[in-house]
Amino acid sequence: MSVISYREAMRQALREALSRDERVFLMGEDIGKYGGTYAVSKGLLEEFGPERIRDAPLSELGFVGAGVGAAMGGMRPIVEVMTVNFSLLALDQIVNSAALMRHMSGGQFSVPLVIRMATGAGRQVAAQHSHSLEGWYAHIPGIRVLAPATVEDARGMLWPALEDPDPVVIFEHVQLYNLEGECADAPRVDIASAAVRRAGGNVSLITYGGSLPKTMDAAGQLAAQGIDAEVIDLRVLRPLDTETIAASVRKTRRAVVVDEGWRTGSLAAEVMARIMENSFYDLDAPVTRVCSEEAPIPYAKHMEDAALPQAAKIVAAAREICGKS
Amino acid sequence: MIEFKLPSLGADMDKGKFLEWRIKPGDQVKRGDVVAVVDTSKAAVDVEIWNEGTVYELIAEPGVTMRVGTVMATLLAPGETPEAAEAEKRTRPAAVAVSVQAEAVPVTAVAAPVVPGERRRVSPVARRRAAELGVDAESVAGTGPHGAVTLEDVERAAAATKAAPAVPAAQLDKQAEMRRAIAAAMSRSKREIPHYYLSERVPLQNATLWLQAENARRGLTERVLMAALFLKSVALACETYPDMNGLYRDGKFEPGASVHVGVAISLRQGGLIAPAIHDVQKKSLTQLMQDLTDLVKRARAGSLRSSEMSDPTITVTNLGDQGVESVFGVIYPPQVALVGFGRVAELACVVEGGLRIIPAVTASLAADHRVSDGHRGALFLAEIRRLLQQPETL
Amino acid sequence: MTNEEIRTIVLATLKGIAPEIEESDLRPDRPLRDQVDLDSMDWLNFLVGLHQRLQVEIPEADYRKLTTLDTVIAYLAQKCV
Amino acid sequence: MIAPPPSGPVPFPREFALRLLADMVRIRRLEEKCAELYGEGKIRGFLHLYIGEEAVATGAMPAFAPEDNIVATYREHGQALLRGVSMGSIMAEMYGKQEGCSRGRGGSMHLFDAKTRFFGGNAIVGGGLPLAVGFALADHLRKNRRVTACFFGDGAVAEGAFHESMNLAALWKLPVLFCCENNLYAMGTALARYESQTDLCAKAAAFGVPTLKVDGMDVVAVHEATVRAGERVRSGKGPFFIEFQTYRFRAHSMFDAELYRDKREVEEWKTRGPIHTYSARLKSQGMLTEEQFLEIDRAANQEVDQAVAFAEGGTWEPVEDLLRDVHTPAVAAPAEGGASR
Repeated sequence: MSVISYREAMRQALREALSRDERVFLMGEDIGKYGGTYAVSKGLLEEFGPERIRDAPLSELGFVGAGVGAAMGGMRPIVEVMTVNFSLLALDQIVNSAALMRHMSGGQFSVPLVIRMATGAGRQVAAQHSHSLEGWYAHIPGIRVLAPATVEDARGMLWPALEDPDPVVIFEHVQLYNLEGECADAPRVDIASAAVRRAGGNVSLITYGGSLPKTMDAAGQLAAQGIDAEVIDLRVLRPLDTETIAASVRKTRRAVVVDEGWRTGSLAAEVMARIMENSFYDLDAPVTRVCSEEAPIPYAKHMEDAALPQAAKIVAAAREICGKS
Repeated sequence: MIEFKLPSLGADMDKGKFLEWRIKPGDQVKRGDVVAVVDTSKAAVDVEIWNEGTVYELIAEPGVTMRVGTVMATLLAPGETPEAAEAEKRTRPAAVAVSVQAEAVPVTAVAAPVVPGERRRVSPVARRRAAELGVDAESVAGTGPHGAVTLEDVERAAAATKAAPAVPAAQLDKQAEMRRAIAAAMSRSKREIPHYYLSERVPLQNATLWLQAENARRGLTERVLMAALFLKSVALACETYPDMNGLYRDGKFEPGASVHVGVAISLRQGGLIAPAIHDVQKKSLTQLMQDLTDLVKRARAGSLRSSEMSDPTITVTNLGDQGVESVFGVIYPPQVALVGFGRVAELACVVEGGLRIIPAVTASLAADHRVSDGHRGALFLAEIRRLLQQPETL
Repeated sequence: MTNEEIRTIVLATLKGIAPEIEESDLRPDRPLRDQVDLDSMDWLNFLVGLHQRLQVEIPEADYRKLTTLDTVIAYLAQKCV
Repeated sequence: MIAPPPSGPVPFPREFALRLLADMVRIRRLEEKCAELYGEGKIRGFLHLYIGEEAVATGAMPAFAPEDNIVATYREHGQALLRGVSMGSIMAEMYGKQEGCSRGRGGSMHLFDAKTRFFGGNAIVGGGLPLAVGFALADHLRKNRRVTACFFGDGAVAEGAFHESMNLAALWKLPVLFCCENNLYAMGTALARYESQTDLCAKAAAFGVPTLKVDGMDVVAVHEATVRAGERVRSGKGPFFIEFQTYRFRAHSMFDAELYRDKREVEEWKTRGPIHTYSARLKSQGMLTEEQFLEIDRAANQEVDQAVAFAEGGTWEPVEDLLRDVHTPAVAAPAEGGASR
């Protein structure tokens, strides 16, 4: 047990995977000599060599497709797409090759591929580098989508993702890399269920990834105002853990979904639909959500903050749903 | 003879406009030859033929739009003579349009039992409305899915405490319409059918004892009513006396191929209908009970199938339930008989020379004198009486 | 199961058979079949409804005990204790 | 403008030479039957026929070993058949029956077969190129002496995937044999109207990859070139690019009025048809008699009829299997789809 950063946790996970299985190799832009845009893979090139830590040209479609082919060819590739923003170039290979392959081939080929990508905003890198599109990937049957929001999940999720015979996409929010936290040396975590990060009885705050710290902060403020909020960390965006969501709403009868994606057609919308389908008779108030404003993320700090979900917005939504606005 | 049909030329094509022929009667064609030009949504396309043969008859007219699969021309197979082709054409059955009719699965709302102790299901809107009207939502009877309390339930409960509920207008004229239909049938029956009436007292000692023993062995949901025994006895008697079971139409009697018994069911808001249970003579008492229960439920819910309404071959009325001793009904045209059963009651009967108090029922027959006469009617009733003495054989 | 809960279920079951009746105009001490038009088929369906909702068995021999609303409720209360 | 058909001695043993002819006839009869069945509505959706290009698949496929990887496109019936996928399972696939080589789920454009390492048709133009690079990368890392053959049309050359894949393969010296079937048209657009540089070998050479231009209508030339290039790739010297110049005698797919090329050009290319020119050459060399050709044709038609019977007798996949194979059973996700309680 020791206190490490989210970044360090992911690096340990990569080193563990590369050491345990010689089929594993890492491929991506600037992951070798440069050590990774977010310094996650620093030191791995020196330790494992250029054959297994492969700096790729700026050809996302090319090397993600190569990752799919190598996985079908017997390897266990980890492909790092620098950020979700550049993954748009590789969507065809992720959807039409990786996700479809098994079903379309009548069950003949699995694609044991892990794709990691940074996501989210908050570093004033403006509209083209600040997307939060986890909801797109969570829409596609054939892939599993993970959003580690704690240091322990960052350390523990990679290995079971590699063991999964089907493609797994892991989203790492840029604001989490500097997060510090307690973490066991080799924690065993599952990649199927959501987690209750704070128990409560008055309202369920349901969120994932980079929005978890803001939501926990909001829950703290609400406690001081006499509202006992329960915080659910989805952890797995596909398939959604509907049982944990339903159990929480059955208890609290109110739900606020916090999602950094844009409101229309967002993952929050899917979570709300599942609550309506499974827990309609448990509801004492309409389910609400806190999402990004429907505009490209602006560069200026005050504008970016206004666009993104914030603790204050979460507190306000919770108070209103509890009839205390 | 070979039929050349308009082929499908693309994923989104179901029609095409025929432009011109590239062949004429008498031409020899082989696989892959272009025989016609068809206009599609994109452009005119050369159409190939995949058979060998001699062009016989060109049917399609240039400029006509037709569906994929339409016969455009006929060819003689290699070595086939025109005469053989003509002969075959006559014997070829008309293309039977095979339409697969999806069996409509009746969706019946299953009211799941309200598990005692589980929080009552009250829809949010009902909960809000209950608060406004000062009604305790938890105690309102729910008609929503899984017994949930709906807005309507709450408002009905609230209204019930004030004025008596008015019968919705729509229901009023439905009743009037049914009344008119019954009146028309009854008056036609009286006009056209020369009724004769007979009645017979039927001891039910054996039937009652057998029923009690049988029901003691069965759970509530499989319990058998006396009505089922009546239905089966009438059906079996019809097999022996087929002139009671059938339809009289266009001046002649058509005996029923099977015994479809119309069961007279009274509707709660007034009115009476007699839908059929089919092939009663072949069904067990258990099956008859299930059919009867289902028929009554659907009759009262107004969701009967048209086939059930239109084809009973004889009708049985069981007004005894309402405490009448004997029933002399009116035959439902075009049927030719109606059997009525009165109240099952303790009657004094002479049995083997001794006076005994036993359960019995009066069975009556109204029959069509154009088809049968009193003598046949009496034998028919006697057969019903005999059958009801051996309940175990029904 | 309190009497109140049984009473609600009995009335709901009865309403399922004869939707037009209102609980307020039912005299609990007078025979049900005099106040509500129930033929033998309706009566059987009423008992089957109670059987399904309360998981109780009602032998034919007990029919005599089930005449008024009060006797029906009393019979059921003692059956599903 | 079209070169005269090849003549002169056929440099192969007689049995192998006749097998090449038989394979071309098998493909031709299969594709003709597909056109017929499409007209009858038995085959639906999109259907791209190989008639005219038979020499490329027939000459190339025997050059690959069982352990090699094959990645193809949506015009892949010929490659699949000669790779060893049974004609019956191909036909059943086009009928959408579960006896098809992809359980009836893929249809004409998505033929897959794990046993023969046939990694599919692919309906995305250029979609297969990065996959092929990936297979070669895996073999490179596992030190397998294998070739990954990647078939694609001239149209794919305009896709980003082509440039990124050629660069990755050349940069990492990966064992990919890029087989470009240049049939002069990308769907309805002639090569010169969508490529600034129409010499595809010159384009490939820009990545430092050795190239070869081959007459795609001459099965002998195709085979010799593919064998030579395949050995070079298998030896680890990196990727190779062959441009097979060929021509399709029918529309791009089953619904294309061919307004983009005139009939005379098609007729001209038909004089270079791969089957009749090769059978004439075999006859002139005394390696084939007319009776033997008729026997080959009869056998091909019989194989097609049996395949159709197999497909007709096939069964529909039960609807309950809809969600099967979305994931691999070992780690089946909890029940997905719909409102899962």
